[in-house]
Amino acid sequence: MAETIGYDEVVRMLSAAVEKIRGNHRQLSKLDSATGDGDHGTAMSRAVDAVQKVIDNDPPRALKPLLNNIAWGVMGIDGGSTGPLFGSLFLGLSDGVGDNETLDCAALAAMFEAGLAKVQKQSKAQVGDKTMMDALIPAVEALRKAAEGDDTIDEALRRAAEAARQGADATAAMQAKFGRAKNLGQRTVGHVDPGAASTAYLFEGFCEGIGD
Amino acid sequence: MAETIGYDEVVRMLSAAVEKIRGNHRQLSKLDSATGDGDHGTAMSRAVDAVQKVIDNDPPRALKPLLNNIAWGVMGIDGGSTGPLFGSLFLGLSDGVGDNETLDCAALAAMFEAGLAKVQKQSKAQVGDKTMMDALIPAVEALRKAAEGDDTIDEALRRAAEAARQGADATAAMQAKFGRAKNLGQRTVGHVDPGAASTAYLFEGFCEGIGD
Amino acid sequence: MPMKKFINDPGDLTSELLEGFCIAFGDKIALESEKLVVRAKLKDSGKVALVTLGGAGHEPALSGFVGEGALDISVVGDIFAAPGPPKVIEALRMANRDAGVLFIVLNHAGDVMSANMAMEMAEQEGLNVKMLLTHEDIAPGADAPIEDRRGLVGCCPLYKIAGAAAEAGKSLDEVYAIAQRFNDNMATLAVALKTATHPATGEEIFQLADDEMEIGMGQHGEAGTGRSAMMTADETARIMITQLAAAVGARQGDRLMVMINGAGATTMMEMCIVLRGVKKVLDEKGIQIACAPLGEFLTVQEMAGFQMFVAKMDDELLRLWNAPCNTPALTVR
Amino acid sequence: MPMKKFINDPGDLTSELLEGFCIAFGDKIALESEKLVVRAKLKDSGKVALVTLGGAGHEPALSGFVGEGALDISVVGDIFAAPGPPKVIEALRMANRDAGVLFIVLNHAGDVMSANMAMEMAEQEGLNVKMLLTHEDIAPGADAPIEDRRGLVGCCPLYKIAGAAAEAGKSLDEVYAIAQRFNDNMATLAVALKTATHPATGEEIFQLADDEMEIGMGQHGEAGTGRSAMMTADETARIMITQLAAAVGARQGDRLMVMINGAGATTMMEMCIVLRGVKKVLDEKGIQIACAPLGEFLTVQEMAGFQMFVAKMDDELLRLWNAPCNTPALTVR
Ligand SMILES: Nc1ncnc2c1ncn2[C@@H]1O[C@H](COP(=O)(O)OP(=O)(O)O)[C@@H](O)[C@H]1O
Ligand SMILES: Nc1ncnc2c1ncn2[C@@H]1O[C@H](COP(=O)(O)OP(=O)(O)O)[C@@H](O)[C@H]1O
Ligand SMILES: [Mg+2]
Ligand SMILES: [Mg+2]
Ligand SMILES: [Mg+2]
Ligand SMILES: [Mg+2]
Repeated sequence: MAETIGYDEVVRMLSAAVEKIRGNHRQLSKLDSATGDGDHGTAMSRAVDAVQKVIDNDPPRALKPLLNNIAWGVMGIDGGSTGPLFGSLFLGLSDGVGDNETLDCAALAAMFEAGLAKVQKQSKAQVGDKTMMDALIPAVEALRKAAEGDDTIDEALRRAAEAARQGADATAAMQAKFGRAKNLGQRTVGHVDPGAASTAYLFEGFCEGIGD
Repeated sequence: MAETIGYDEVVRMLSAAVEKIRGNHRQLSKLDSATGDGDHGTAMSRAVDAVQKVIDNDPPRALKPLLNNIAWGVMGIDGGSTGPLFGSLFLGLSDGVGDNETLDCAALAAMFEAGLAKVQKQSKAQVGDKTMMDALIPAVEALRKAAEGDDTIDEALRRAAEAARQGADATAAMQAKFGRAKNLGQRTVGHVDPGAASTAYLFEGFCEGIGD
Repeated sequence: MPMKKFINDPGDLTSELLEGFCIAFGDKIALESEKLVVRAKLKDSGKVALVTLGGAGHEPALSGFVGEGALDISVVGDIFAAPGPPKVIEALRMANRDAGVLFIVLNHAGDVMSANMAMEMAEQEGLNVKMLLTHEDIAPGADAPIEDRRGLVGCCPLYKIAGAAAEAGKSLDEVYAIAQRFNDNMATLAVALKTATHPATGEEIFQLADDEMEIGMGQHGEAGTGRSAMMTADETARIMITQLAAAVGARQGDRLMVMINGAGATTMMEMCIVLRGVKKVLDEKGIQIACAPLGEFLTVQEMAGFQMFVAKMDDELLRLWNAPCNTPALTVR
Repeated sequence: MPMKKFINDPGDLTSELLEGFCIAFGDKIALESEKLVVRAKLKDSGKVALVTLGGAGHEPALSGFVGEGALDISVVGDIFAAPGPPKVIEALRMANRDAGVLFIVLNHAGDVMSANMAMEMAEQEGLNVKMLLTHEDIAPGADAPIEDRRGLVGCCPLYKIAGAAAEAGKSLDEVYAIAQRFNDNMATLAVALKTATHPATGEEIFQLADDEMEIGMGQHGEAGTGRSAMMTADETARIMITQLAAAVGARQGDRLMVMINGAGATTMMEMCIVLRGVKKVLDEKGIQIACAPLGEFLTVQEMAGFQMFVAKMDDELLRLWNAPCNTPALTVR
């Protein structure tokens, strides 16, 4: 349906992602208990609280500063790896959105590519390393493909969310190569990576926020 | 049978008491767990180890120094209340035996009376206060009565052991008025006092040591 | 099931722990005659000496307070068990001097009996010793008879304060008077959340249900005054500090030492959160926190809980508290 | 079932603990900008400043090492979670000076990412900061890539040694070189017996069977290299010190710092018994214990276990270790 989205739709996407994380933070901490230190749900809750706070309190009503404020809010959460990683994602989105106030599918994909690039400045993790990248990289690729295929934005986000979820689910079979989980080596096999799961929830939220 | 006993019989009495405590130290600690700090069995084990050590290593072969060495050994065990209380008992026995090397029933009773008196220098506890005194006082009284009744020593020690055990059993119905257990007040009711139980074991040991 | 403790033969607990203690703190303390922890550098013999006694298993207390500006000798018993009179009289003889010896005893049945027997001998031998009994537990009520009030963590700041007075060259009577003033104005209340395992027997030293706490617990698992459902840190702090402030008669404008002494498994995080709750209550009452030592001073193995201690302070007591000392458990620059 | 911890709202853990920390140690430290623990008396601005960052829940570390002769600023995150880059860059700006800032970071994913982002900004702003990464865990093998080796308790003595060098007026390059020499010659191995409860989530941070122990456990419950049946203190000590001595290449005649750092519920009694076991092994090898700090420096809530730390010492490092300092966690006279 929608060919372009603007400030209000982006806020709807973000708010839906906030809700998605809030509804699943216990499960995220549980996942982190299996492979890390059990706090990823708490960290993500704080991250999305920071997102919501920017949205609620005097938001700048322009995409770049909105995303930049969110990035600094998320970075400031004292959430271990979560702050820098997801903060970087939003910092990259803010870089990538440039001066656009309406986004078509290609602009949306470009924005997320910039987000991914910023995360990759912090982490060398690739698909297969059992991190959030296992969800983020395929999701961004799906957006790019959708843009090239001239999909609608709803459709693009749906494919991104599916790709993220598939990527997250696939981490169950992997052995962790990054983060705290790495120290568990072989014992991480059989557990979904919490950062990948939360990335999937974010994209599912983005998708649902637009779908309304 | 026996009208008098000498050094060898006293050593047999002591050794049998040592064995009796060794065989029951876990139960004594259990009792102390209910009303105190759970270490009375350990303390009594150390006390009787000290007794045995004096008996085994170059014993003085005279009653007064034997009992005095035992008293210092028992006092030296770092056993909380047990060292001073049971050490005092032996110190009193050593005072009470005087220069006797053979004891008739009256001398035996007098010796234990001196033992009791020394313990009473450390403690004002009376029968009914739920302490070792609930076993010790009746046991010493039984010895005195037996001496007055011209009983044999076996007979006297059997009565003393019975009196000690009855006194110990009776502590179950009492509320502690002395020692650590006092702080538990009402909650001590229903549990036998560990010090009274070990006193009963000692007298049962003395009795069996002679009975052989 | 093996005990979840790093130990060897349970019969060797005390001797092995003292050996390790000397390796760790050999610059401050040394071991004499198996069970006497003494200062590495002996105090000037013209100054009053301080001696104490007590069971092990409470580390760093009591021996952790031996050193410059605090104790001269700690007579160590066995786990949770007082040392017997022979070692105690040995320590009093060792410490004896013209300036005199202050002998500090915690009110626990075994400690007191050992101390009394040793004091009898000391008197017979003409040693110059004065004994002081701590009994600041208010669990049985602040005006319960002294025999019923246990000596808890209050001995630790008392060692420090009396030690500073001794170090300053005060006479035995003066040191005694200062220590007794502190002793008369202090109070402790303990709270327990989770039991501990006795390292010699392997048994739990008490039982507490999964949703219960107990205020008034003694430092060897002896039961306290009342069990209740778990409370928040703020609720716990309010109940305890209210009783403690009343026990020492603290009024608006008074200055308190407030010590939060961890029992073992309670984290410093929790102790800090409790102390914050205490301050809120004292602020309401206009009572000042003059100092607030916080940490593990006298533990009960890995029990979860803490002892809250208060003492009414005056200028002299505060000066002595802040004077330098150098012990394993406490160093003041 | 309520958590058996003295806390209030789990969301307020860090802010409340910092508040209490300042009440207890207000003579040594102060709180700035909510999450920065700074020295109560600021260091001479002509001297190198030391900054670190890390999660809370490990008290007394890391902030317990702020004070004279040690750290200038500790940036506190949340429980077991690194602070975000904004607070870190704020601290670096606050500490910045001509003499320079040594920024000490423990190798944990979150800490390092936060530190890297802050360092990027610091460079853009032209701040005079040098970053040093600790990574002394040998659980993955002493020659595993640095990324895999966690920063454990080694940061604590490193703060003290670098702090003494800074206090002595050495330049940033000199302080860095000394700290790096210590860093290059240190190793830690952790062992866990019992899990702890995460105070925010109420969940156990790992599971360990009733008869199991685990050597190599990380300080947030991340699993280690191997579970085994419970061992005695002596067996545990032998396995750990043998690996550690080999990791730092200690040879006959060498002098080691050996630190036994309690994780929370492990008693000082046990730590002393372990240290005694360590000394027996080192005596066999002719390696000397130059100093043996023992206590709770960096905890993991009420986990039972400890971290054993060694460092090869030389005269200068020992002099710096023994220099005066005055912090909540460590005071040297
Ligand atoms: N180097 C890394 N690269 C990419 N993702 C990482 C990296 N380190 C950690 N993560 C992600 O972070 C998640 C854990 O986040 P969280 O639990 O909040 O942080 P912490 O490990 O500091 O407790 C992991 O599941 C993983 O997806
Ligand atoms: N004041 C006292 N008078 C008489 N007996 C006492 C007194 N105090 C303690 N006891 C006895 O000591 C026993 C406890 O001994 P034990 O457990 O070895 O000492 P502690 O209480 O120091 O741990 C009690 O059961 C009681 O019989
Ligand atoms: Mg985590
Ligand atoms: Mg007992
Ligand atoms: Mg005892
Ligand atoms: Mg974390």
